[in-house]
Amino acid sequence: MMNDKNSQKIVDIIQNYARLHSLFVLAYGTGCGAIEIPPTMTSRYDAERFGIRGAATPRQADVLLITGYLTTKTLKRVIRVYEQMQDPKYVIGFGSCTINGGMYWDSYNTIKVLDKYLPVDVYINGCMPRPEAVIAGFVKLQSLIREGKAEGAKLYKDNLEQYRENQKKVIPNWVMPEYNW
Amino acid sequence: MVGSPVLFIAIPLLAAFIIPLLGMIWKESVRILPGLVLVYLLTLSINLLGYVLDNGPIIEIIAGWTPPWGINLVFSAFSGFLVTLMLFLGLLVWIYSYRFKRNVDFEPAKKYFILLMMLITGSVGIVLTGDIFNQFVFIEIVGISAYALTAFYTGRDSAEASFKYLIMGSLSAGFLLLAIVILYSQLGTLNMADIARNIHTVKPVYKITALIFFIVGLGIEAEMFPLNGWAPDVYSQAPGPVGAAFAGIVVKSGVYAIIRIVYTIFDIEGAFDFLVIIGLITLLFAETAAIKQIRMKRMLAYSSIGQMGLVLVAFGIGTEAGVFAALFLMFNHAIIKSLLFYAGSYLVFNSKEKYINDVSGLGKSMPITSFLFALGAFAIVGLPPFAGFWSKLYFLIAAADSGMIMIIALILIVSIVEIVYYFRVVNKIYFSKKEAHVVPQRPTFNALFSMIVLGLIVIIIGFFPDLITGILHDASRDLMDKTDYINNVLSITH
Amino acid sequence: MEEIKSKIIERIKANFSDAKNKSYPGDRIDFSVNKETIPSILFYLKDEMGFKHLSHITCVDWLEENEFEVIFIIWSPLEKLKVFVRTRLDRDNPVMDNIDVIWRQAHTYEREMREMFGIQFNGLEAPQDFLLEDWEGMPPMRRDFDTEGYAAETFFERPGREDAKDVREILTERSGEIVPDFAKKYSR
Amino acid sequence: MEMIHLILIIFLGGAVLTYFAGKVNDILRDALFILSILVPAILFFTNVNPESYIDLSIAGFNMKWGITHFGWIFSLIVLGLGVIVSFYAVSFMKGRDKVGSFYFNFILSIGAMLGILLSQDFVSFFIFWEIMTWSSYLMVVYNGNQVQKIGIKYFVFSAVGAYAMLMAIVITHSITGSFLITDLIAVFPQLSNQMHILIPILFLIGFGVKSAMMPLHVWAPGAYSNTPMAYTSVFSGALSKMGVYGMVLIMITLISHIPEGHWFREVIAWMGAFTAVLGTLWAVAQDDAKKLLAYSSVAQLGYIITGVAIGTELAMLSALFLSILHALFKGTLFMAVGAIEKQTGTSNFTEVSGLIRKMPWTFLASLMAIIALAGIPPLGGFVGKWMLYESLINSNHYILVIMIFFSSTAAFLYCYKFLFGFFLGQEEKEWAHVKEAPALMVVPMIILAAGTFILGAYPGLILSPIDAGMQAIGFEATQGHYWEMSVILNQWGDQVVLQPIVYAIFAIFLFFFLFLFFKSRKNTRYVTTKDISSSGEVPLEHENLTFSQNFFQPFLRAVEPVMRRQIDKYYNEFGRGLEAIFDFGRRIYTGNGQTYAIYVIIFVIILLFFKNNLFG
Amino acid sequence: MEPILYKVFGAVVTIILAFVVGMTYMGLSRKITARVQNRVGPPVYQNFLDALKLISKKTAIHHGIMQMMGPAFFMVTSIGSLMFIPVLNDGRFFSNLNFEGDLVFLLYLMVFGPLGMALGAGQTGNPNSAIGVTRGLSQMVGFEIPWVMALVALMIQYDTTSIVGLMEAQSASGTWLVFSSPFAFIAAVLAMLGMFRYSPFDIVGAPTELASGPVAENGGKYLFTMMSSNSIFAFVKLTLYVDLFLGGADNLIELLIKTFAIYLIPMLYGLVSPRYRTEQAVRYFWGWPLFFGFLAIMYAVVF
Repeated sequence: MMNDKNSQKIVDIIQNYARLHSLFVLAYGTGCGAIEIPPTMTSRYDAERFGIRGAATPRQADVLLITGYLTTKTLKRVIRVYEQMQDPKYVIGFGSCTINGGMYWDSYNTIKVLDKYLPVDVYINGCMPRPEAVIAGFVKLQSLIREGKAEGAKLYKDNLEQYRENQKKVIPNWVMPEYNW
Repeated sequence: MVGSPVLFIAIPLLAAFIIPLLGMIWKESVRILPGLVLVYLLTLSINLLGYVLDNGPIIEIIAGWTPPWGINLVFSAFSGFLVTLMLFLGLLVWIYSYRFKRNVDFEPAKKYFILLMMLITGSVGIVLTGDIFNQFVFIEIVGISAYALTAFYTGRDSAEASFKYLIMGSLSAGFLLLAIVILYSQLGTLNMADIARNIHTVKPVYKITALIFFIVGLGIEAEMFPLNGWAPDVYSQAPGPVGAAFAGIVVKSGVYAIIRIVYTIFDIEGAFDFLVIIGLITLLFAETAAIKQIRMKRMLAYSSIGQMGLVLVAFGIGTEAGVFAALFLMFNHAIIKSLLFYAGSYLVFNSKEKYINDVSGLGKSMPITSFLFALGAFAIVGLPPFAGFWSKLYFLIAAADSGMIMIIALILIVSIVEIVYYFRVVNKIYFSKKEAHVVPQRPTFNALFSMIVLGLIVIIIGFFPDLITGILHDASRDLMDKTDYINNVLSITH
Repeated sequence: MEEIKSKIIERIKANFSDAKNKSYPGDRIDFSVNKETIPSILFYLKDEMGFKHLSHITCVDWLEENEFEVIFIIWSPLEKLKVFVRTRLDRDNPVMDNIDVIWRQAHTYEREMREMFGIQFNGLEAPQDFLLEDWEGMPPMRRDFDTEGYAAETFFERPGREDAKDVREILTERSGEIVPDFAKKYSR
Repeated sequence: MEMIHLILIIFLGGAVLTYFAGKVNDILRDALFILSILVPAILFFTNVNPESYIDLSIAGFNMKWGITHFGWIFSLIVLGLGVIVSFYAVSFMKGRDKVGSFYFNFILSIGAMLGILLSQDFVSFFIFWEIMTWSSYLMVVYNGNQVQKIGIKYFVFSAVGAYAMLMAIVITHSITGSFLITDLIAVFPQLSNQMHILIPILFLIGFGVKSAMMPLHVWAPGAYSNTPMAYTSVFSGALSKMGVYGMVLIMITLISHIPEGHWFREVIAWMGAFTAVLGTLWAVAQDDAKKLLAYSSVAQLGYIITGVAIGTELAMLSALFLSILHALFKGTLFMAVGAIEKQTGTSNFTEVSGLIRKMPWTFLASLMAIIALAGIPPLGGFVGKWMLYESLINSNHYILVIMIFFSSTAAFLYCYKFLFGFFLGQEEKEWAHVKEAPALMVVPMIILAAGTFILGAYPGLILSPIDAGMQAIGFEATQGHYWEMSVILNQWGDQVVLQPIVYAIFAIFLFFFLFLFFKSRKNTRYVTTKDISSSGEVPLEHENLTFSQNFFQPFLRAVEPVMRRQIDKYYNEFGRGLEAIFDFGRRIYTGNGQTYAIYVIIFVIILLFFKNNLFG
Repeated sequence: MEPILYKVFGAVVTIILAFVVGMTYMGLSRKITARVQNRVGPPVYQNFLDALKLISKKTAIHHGIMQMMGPAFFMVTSIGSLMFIPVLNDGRFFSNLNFEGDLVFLLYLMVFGPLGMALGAGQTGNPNSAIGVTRGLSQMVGFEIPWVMALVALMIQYDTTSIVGLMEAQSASGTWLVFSSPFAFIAAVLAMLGMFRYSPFDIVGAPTELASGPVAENGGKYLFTMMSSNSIFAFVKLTLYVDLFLGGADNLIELLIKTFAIYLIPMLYGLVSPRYRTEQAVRYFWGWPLFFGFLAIMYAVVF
């Protein structure tokens, strides 16, 4: 029965439904964007009604929310956290800094294009994006999951070597466990 | 009957005088002769003891005067047992000191063995004699030889210790003489049996005063509490075997003298309670002092005093079981304390100050001596299955039967103190780091032999106490039976 | 306050012959000393004058004079005064004494300066990198460090921003500020 | 020759022979060592019948040797544990010095313990008791230099206990004129009130020391933790049970004969409960596994003492069951610590961690032992504890229930600490070389641990001999026919059917374990413990992230007022006081001749002055 | 004697019921919390979605065998203790293992799970897990005491250690235990605050301090197992309270009402409380709850 394509599809639909309505978010507060997360979760914006919930560790999390600029130093940690997350997993880039470097575009230690290093599913524009924008980003992610298009993790797995090359370019001292799942 | 009790006094005394003469002819004879004498006397005493146990006491009259006028020697089960014990210990002392370090040379050896023979003469005499003045004389003989032996290692400290002993001894002699004078003035006799028969006629004031002077006079030899100040100094300054000889022989004779006087001569009930009290005080002070000692031999000396206190308490119980326990305690004390003195003096042999700390870690380099010391320590604190346990058990039973529950408690508490200081030493021997400056001294063969003999006795008596209890029972019955003693002595004719 | 200030200046001058004072209004006293004098003058200020608090240590890169200027800002809570102690180091060989025995917190500033300017503090023990990780090459806060070039070389750039002008140029144009030649050399 | 003599002679001779065989050949020595415990054990269980006695007389004392049904239970502990541990010990002692003396004392103490059980009279009882004491003392000081104080402490406390017992024995003898234990029990009800109190208290001190009862326990932690672990298994598992044996045999049989013994029991029960509580709290505070287990032993013995003191059938049953179980699991745990110490060189939680993959069998054994210790249902510990609670509630000791429950809940803390400290947490490179202990060490552990499991599933196996033993000392039969069915009858009519419970739990557990294991096995891989979510940071090889310092600090802060009061302190104060007295004693002997002469004169004057009081 | 299959079926239904009820209550608690905070909050069925998601998540790694055994231990404990609790008063269908429920047994069984989970947490090597475990165990020592005191008081009062016995006593006398032994109820309820680990006693998980503590390394199936065990366990505890103090339930509706009423207590208390420190939590339980426990025992002994 499981090999049947249609039933697999049904399973996928159910799974995706559960996934998109239950997003455990690991908010990696790298920059000033971290301050926008608490209002998103509290009474006024109430992200919990979408099933969004904070996760304390990458092992439990579904969504990695990168809130703001990434220095090379934090990038290493973020990669580490991402690789510790279990499939299925999604990345949301948050703010201009993750998109093109923002105001740190010419800094000596801030990466400018996040999706060269990690597979970003959704970018949320703005400097800073307000909670409304954050929720919009999540809704976008949900719709991507529903459609089965949030394949960032697969992308990363398939193009691991290329990602690694990019990562190692900015992180000279690479002492991390192998990623092979 | 194979010999006369007189020989026990005559032969060693004679030997003491012959030793220098023979020494002029053949130097080695100085060493050998005492051994031969002691072996002979020991066999003799064992034979006599066997005879006595079967046939009743032997009363020997000296110079043909019958009691109560003449001097008589009494070789009963009690005194015979003590004589045998003393001679056995004397023999071991001889074996041990046959090649003892300082008496290897001729002159010291000569002096040493002369004095040792005199010491044995005196001690045996105290036990055997039936005449109080004669006893006084023997006490003086013991005293003189003991002073000299104490100062055997010529040196400032030895001399001081000897001098202390001398002062105390002289004082005691004075009191003893006073006591004898009081009794003689009241009864006109010096024979023990005779005094014992007539003592009830003496007025209590004289009687008690005499008793007090006796106790003070004899208490010094018996290491009774305030009179035992000499003991630690003497034990620590005298050579090792001499210490053992004091603990095993001299003190035994002192205790014997007191017991004979309290049990046989006087008829004062309070004396028994007094023995219990003074024994307890002795025990308490000795053991509390022992735990604070830092020198090996002083510790052993205080322990020895404490043991004698225990013996006095046991005698003070006044029942046959008490006497039995006391004799067992004396026996064990003689054996075990000798063992401890022998082993202990080898352990601190090369240490200058003889500190207990200096025995640290000697368990490896002197295994046999250390083992024997540990054995002695185990035995003397009364751990089964060693000899000390049985005597302690008998003693406690005797005390409990007399209702002395508080005293039992006190003695057991003191025993714990004893455990602490003995086990401290044993721990140091086996489980401490070796002190760098201490050179272990291999015991000579003869010393080792005597120690092993003692150790074997400790173990064998521990497993088979029945070997000794028979004799002890006879001896204690003999002491308790006062009228029998009087009758035996006074009924003797040519 | 002025009296106290002058008193302090006098005392310092009396004790440290190389101390040069520059007067500022307000609660600020300013000394310039040789780098060898730094530990002793700081000790003196802390123990004798009551300047208990180290507010900051900072560094200025005088590229033109080929010198670094290290500035210690210390504060007296009693007198409500702050003292700037400046010293100049040779830019080619920037070495000076470590002062974290005087104030423990100097450690942090010194580590930062070591990484950002390459100033070596004698005897400064630090287990690992402080702010930068595995940085090799010229310390990034030196003025002759080509930040933009480095960034362009190291990091990816989002397409569509290639033609963007240097923000600094726009600003200088807008305010009419005259950019010195040496500055132009290091900007695009 | 009687079989009992033969057994004891084999023990004694075996001890001496083993010691001297060590001078000749190591293998011969090891073989002799095992044989001299194994052979008597086999002889004992095959040839010695309970309740058959032989009389003998030594030194005028009549002695009676033989084993009662009650003693037989404890002989099971002593010999069973002794044999199993002896195999372990051979492996444990390999390559150490003073092996000969270790073996000597080991055999001797096992023999002495059996001797205690065989003695039906006080003299031989006391002799064997003391042999046991000093042979175990020699074990305590085995490690030498740094443990002398601990050794002295142990021996002094033992001596206090032994002498208290000796005093009771001689008082008994003075009253009954006999040393037979049965005679004392028979005569006891007719004694005076004074004796009713005095004799039990003295015996209580004697046995309380060995079983580490509350104010007398201070020797235990040091002694247990400094003995070679191969012996500590026996020390804590079997030797301390001798105190329990004596307590049951003499105390309870005595007290149950007098009506006013009730308060006495209460006191012991409370002391037992306090022992349990404080022992547990102290165990929680320890950082060293040996110390932890030592305090835990103290606490566990507290339960047993409480059960013994309550003295109803169920309480006694539970106490004896717990005794056997304690021998099993504490034996296992001490052996496990020994194995770990041998393999890693330390027994400190703060130094070693993550051994689970290195020493899986040791972990398995410790896990089972810990579960049994904590009293969690599938294993044997629960049965004992359950019976204890039932008996306590039944006999209206409500506060005691709370205390025991508190102690056993707090025991989870140190149970977890033990497992976590050694086996879980980060796997360090430092311990990467560690291998599983040799089979000779592991197998005994596993056997004992399996014992706890079997007793959990079939408690009837051991409960029926215990029942027989209890009947032998005058208890009523506890519904004998239920034991064979492994059913425990609650006094109030409710039943706990244990066997199905065990099966059910096991089935469910197995199911879920397999579920998680096989379901995720094909695409699950093992990652090292360095690969943890630590805020993205990658711990380097030298960075140890194991949490082991101040492990239960918040809890200890909460119970701090209790912990502040150490009994050791009071003993130390007492000791200091004694020292002052001793000093006074020493000062009397001034070493000055004149002073001594004055003493003589003063003595004479005093005697003359008080002559009428003294001699009148 | 019913056929065995009937019993097994009953047991399975009980487990499913417990799972569903527990999950729903947790969802409700989230909803209520949200409403109290003037939020819309997640849907009531949110926890089922979470569970479904967790089970569909990959579990690609493990840190060793104990990590797998830990959740299994917990699950076994939850189901095991559920088996021993009479769910309804005339428990023909829910009789489960035909066991009348011994309280002491249950008490010990219920601590097995946390210990197992603690072992699983220890194996992961995450220091946060170990810290969380030590906190949890400490807190357990705290609240077990008033809890046991309450139970002992009940046992004294009704002379039985059986849950069924206590339920029968209630139906016989017609009054619930909450009225006949109020102090025991107070002590038990105060202990329950700690048992449910809502704030102020959520020191174990403490997401912001300890990164969710013992479960820090557990995602996917492990987390699912723990979550579902937790919800079953919550049901067990609630049913136990209802059985003991509220006279049990005659039908499912009554059971749900009563359990939810009990459930509201720790939840609402938690809503208005910040978090305690560990020693504060432990000491809290040794304050008033202990006092009420003593009072309960005295009450039971006197009456």
